[in-house]
Amino acid sequence: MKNTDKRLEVRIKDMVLRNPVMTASGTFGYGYDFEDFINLDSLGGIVVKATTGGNREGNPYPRMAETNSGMLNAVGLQNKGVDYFCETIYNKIKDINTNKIVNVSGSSIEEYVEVAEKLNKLENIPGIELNISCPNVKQGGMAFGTDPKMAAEVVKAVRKVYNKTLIVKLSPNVTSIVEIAKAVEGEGADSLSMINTLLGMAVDAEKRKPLLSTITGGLSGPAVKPVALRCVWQVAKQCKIPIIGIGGIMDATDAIEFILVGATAIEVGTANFINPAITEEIVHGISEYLDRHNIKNISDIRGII
Amino acid sequence: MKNTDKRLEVRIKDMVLRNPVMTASGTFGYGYDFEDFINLDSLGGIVVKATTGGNREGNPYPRMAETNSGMLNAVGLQNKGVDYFCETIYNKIKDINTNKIVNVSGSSIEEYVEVAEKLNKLENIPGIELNISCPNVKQGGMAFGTDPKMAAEVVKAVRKVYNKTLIVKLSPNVTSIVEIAKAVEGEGADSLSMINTLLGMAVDAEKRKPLLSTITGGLSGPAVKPVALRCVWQVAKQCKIPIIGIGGIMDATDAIEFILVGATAIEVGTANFINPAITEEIVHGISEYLDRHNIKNISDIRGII
Amino acid sequence: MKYCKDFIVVENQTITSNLFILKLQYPETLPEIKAGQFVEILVEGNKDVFLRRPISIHDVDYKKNQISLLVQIVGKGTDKLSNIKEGDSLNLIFPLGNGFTIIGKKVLLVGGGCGAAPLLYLTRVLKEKNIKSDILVGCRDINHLFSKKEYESLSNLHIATEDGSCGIKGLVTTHKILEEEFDAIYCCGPTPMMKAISKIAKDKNIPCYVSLEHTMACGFGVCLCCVVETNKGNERTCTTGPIFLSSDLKDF
Amino acid sequence: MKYCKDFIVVENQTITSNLFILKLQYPETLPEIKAGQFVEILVEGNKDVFLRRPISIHDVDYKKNQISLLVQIVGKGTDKLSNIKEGDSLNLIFPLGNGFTIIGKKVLLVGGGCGAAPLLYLTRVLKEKNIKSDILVGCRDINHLFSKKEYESLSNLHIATEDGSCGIKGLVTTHKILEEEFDAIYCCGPTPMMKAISKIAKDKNIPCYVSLEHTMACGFGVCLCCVVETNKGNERTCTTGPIFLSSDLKDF
Ligand SMILES: Cc1cc2nc3c(=O)[nH]c(=O)nc-3n(C[C@H](O)[C@H](O)[C@H](O)COP(=O)(O)OP(=O)(O)OC[C@H]3O[C@@H](n4cnc5c(N)ncnc54)[C@H](O)[C@@H]3O)c2cc1C
Ligand SMILES: Cc1cc2nc3c(=O)[nH]c(=O)nc-3n(C[C@H](O)[C@H](O)[C@H](O)COP(=O)(O)OP(=O)(O)OC[C@H]3O[C@@H](n4cnc5c(N)ncnc54)[C@H](O)[C@@H]3O)c2cc1C
Ligand SMILES: Cc1cc2nc3c(=O)[nH]c(=O)nc-3n(C[C@H](O)[C@H](O)[C@H](O)COP(=O)(O)O)c2cc1C
Ligand SMILES: Cc1cc2nc3c(=O)[nH]c(=O)nc-3n(C[C@H](O)[C@H](O)[C@H](O)COP(=O)(O)O)c2cc1C
Ligand code: FES
Ligand code: FES
Repeated sequence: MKNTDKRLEVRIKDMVLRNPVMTASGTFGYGYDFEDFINLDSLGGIVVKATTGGNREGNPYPRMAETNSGMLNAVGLQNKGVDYFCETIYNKIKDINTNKIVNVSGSSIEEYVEVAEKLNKLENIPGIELNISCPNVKQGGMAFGTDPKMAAEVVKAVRKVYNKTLIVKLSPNVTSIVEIAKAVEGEGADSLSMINTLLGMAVDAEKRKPLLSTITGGLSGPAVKPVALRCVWQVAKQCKIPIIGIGGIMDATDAIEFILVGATAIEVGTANFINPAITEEIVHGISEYLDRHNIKNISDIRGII
Repeated sequence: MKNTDKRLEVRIKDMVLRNPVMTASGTFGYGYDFEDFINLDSLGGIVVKATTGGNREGNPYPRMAETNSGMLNAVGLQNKGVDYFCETIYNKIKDINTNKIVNVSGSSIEEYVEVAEKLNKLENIPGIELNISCPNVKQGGMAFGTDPKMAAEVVKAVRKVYNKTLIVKLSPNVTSIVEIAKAVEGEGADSLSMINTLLGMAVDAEKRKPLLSTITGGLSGPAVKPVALRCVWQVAKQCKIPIIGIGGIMDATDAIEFILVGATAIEVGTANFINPAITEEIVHGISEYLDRHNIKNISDIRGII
Repeated sequence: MKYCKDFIVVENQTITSNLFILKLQYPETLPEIKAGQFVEILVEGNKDVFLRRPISIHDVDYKKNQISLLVQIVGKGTDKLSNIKEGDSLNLIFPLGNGFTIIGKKVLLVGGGCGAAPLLYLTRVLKEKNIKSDILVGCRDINHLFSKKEYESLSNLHIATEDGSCGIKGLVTTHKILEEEFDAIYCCGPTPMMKAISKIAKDKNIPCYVSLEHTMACGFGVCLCCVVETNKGNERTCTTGPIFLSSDLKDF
Repeated sequence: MKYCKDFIVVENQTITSNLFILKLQYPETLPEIKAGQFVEILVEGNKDVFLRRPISIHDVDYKKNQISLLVQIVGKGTDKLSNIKEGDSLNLIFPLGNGFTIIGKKVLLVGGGCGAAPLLYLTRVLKEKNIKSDILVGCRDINHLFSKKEYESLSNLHIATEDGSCGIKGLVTTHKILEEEFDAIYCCGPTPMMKAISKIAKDKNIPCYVSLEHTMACGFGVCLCCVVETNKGNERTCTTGPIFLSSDLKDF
């Protein structure tokens, strides 16, 4: 069932989302893997897997560990590179009737620019999400996302070659996320998404070994929701561009919480593994919430906390 | 039953702990509240509530919110001040047969120094834990704990007046905990304890209000354990002084995990609320682990990951 | 002395769709329990419930070593609890809090909704001490009235229902019994009701004891999360309270 | 097509203290399921279990629209699952993975411990396709042997037990049946066993299919957590596998 609740429509720069519910990169494949479970055109948008300049094999197995109310991952940006994306994957997803956003990663400014430039040419990709916050690769984006100057530089460079909607995804592993957010906003980002995973670690006490091949990895799931809400709230108070809230969203109530603290849209990540139909259920749950509280438009509750 | 397992004995500078199990500040009152549930002399040490220069009323109610596998608190260092501690509380706890450590907080270097100096005179207080990481007070310690220079300054000043065991408690809300740890070690701290709470937030979606009077608060409990393990592991690889691991420890297995990544001792916090006898159970659980794995001394597994 | 022990569920009695009474068996001899004290329950089997849940002691049977709890379903913890079965065990920390101060010769008890929970045991204690009590209970309708027989045998029961299906129609604050003379009032229920009743007590110049339900992390005094502003500064609801003299509270 | 639906527990049969078989009723018509495919189970009621748990499909009964799962208790999730009762419902994502490639005229199946789970349904499929099969099962002792009757009716059963309480005494790798000629080997069990068997297959120059139990977060291809190194690079165990031709795997 297609959701046609006009109250849910939101905008991120030039991108119109039929509702605020998007999917988080790395947790939704390229979207079509979910066609058995939901109607993709019921969503506001999908953010596909991280895409880098060239092919990446990612980190060795094991790449995940379950934790309390969450999980750690150490995938490490495995993907076949931007050319493969443009030539092969793009054709498979270009007709999905929702906003298709590509998560862009790299180890150098040049790599980010190269990928962004190539994606800029794809008609049916209305925006990219610049991942400057991946904790899972040695020369990965996190260095860019934890230093305001480097963050500003990479955004500035990409902004020059990318003229559609540019979302920048921030790391929570910083002393002041507001500082990074302002730096990025200052260089022309259209939107900020947050949070990427928290840097964490898990240990097998019986085997006396780390559970991830990379020892540390990225924590996601409900465990991180309080941190994510705090980040969105802090940044929403200080920045003007729309924010996409991410982190531990498991149901419509969680999504509403992010909107209340200032998010324009939200992305659902780890929850997709537990209930692959959750995104569509969240869309309906938000409509029900608006009904119950007699709210005319989702924007009426945005940032009221 | 008093635990007399000699394999568990550890040292933090001049302080001998009969086992690595301590209690985390703010979660164990002044210790005697737990006498109905456990034998305090079965513990390695207890860290009592934050003590400041003068009386503090703390933050307004509500001060806590439950989250997934954790909780947020915004107590805000409520206490009657160091003089009241020295005159009244000290007499009540001085004969408890374990290491009694006082958690010291302040809003200025002068306040930290004043409190430390007064505590230095108390014979039965073998050490203090300098809380430069409390996220719950406006002019609270967190500013000291998130800037290496300020952290170094406060430790330097306190070190001058305090000649017993000086533990410094670090905040995870930083870009690089290792940087802060090194700065603090450089100024003569005897030990580092970590982590204090993660800065988080919770929202009541139905009432459309934050759940804490202070909006943001400190996240604790199993949700933060992966972050805490990562912090201890990172710092243990870079610093020489003993580390006390804190964050989401709910059972002996969790405690062992912290020891495996490099902690000499551990502190149990939020778990005390759920099972007030948990600390003593953890002591026995560690003994059992050593039995099961045929380990001669707890130090044999310290930091092997 | 506080205990952290398992009780066995003897009965789970449904009162209404969102109200139930648990009767719990203690395997040893019950320690002395004061009316107004509470327990902290470990709720298992729901992954979203992390902390214990504070619930007042509704009644005590020293002969059988049983206590009973009256619980209203308001969220995930109480919902999970409502499914507990006879024979299941339940871990409690108890008895917690200060309990009511027993004074006077003729007192009034006022309870609203499930907030009235601690009053049943209070009537029992008062009766044992030969203190004459009246109890005024307010609730939505006759279906939400509980422990009626017990109240009647221990006290003089007066009722106010929102729809008039039992007793007077309207709020407890409009009940005539409030016009009589008493040495003290004991009041449990929604905050607005407790405030209204304590105002009446103030006007009569008699002490009014109220029971606060602040959110708690520990329940036994160590976390400082449950504070209430009193004339002496922030006090812990779980140890200094949950029963307070309303005149000691800043907001009352 | 994959489904995310509730099944009803028809039976929870205890095999040993740490092994049980769940028979599950699907309320609709079962889709086609390949031998070697698995399900992702939502385990409820344990706060420490966050992700689903992958379990192979042990057997399928299309007539009754039932599937069965053979589960070994190794931790909190499988332990919780072992307490599930008749009539309870269980949410599954299914069917997942590639399943075994069916080839040849005479094949050998080798299963070790509870790893043998997917082989029962495979013997059924092979029988339907008139492919002659031998099945060699290794386990600790006679008590850990399961579904013996079913195996016997569908295949030629050979047994190796560690204590010799049934079949030969010793590891499956020492069993004589391995000396016979086969067109393919299908092997499920502990990794060292699968490696040993695939080496034997390599020497015989026949294909050997193995089933990998890598830890999974999603189970349907979207998280990339379950990868295995193959000759073509990292591949997802949950979609490209869990069944792999051993010669395609780097570590085999
Ligand atoms: C000293 C004390 C005695 C109590 N005695 C009783 C009793 O005898 N019977 C009874 O039914 N309840 C009693 N309560 C209230 C009871 O503790 C809460 O209703 C319960 O903890 C809610 O848990 P939950 O998981 O069902 O709700 P949650 O899912 O945690 O929350 C659901 C909703 O209830 C609200 N809520 C949660 N805790 C409280 C609270 N402490 N007070 C008010 N609202 C709350 C939340 O804000 C939320 O809106 C008492 C509370 C205290 C502090
Ligand atoms: C495709 C596939 C099919 C499977 N089929 C079956 C089956 O038919 N029957 C069956 O009993 N089990 C099967 N397993 C293994 C099963 O998924 C795990 O045993 C289960 O997830 C453990 O959950 P737990 O919560 O009980 O253990 P946990 O408490 O999570 O862990 C306990 C211990 O088990 C180990 N463990 C956890 N997951 C796995 C895993 N996937 N593989 C190996 N060790 C693990 C952990 O490292 C830990 O030491 C299969 C796994 C996969 C990937
Ligand atoms: C398995 C996995 C893979 C991920 N891969 C990426 C990625 O490639 N790029 C990215 O920006 N974020 C990635 N993330 C982070 C998520 O997009 C999201 O920011 C994070 O998981 C928090 O949201 P959640 O709690 O809803 O999962 C990944 C997360 C998981 C769990
Ligand atoms: C209610 C509460 C009060 C706390 N008060 C203090 C405090 O006064 N000083 C301090 O250094 N840490 C304080 N903490 C932090 C804990 O000592 C500990 O560092 C943190 O809770 C993580 O450990 P845990 O997950 O085991 O609770 C407090 C934590 C809680 C939950
Ligand atoms: S609830 Fe912890 S002090 Fe009252
Ligand atoms: S488990 Fe997620 S891709 Fe295989």
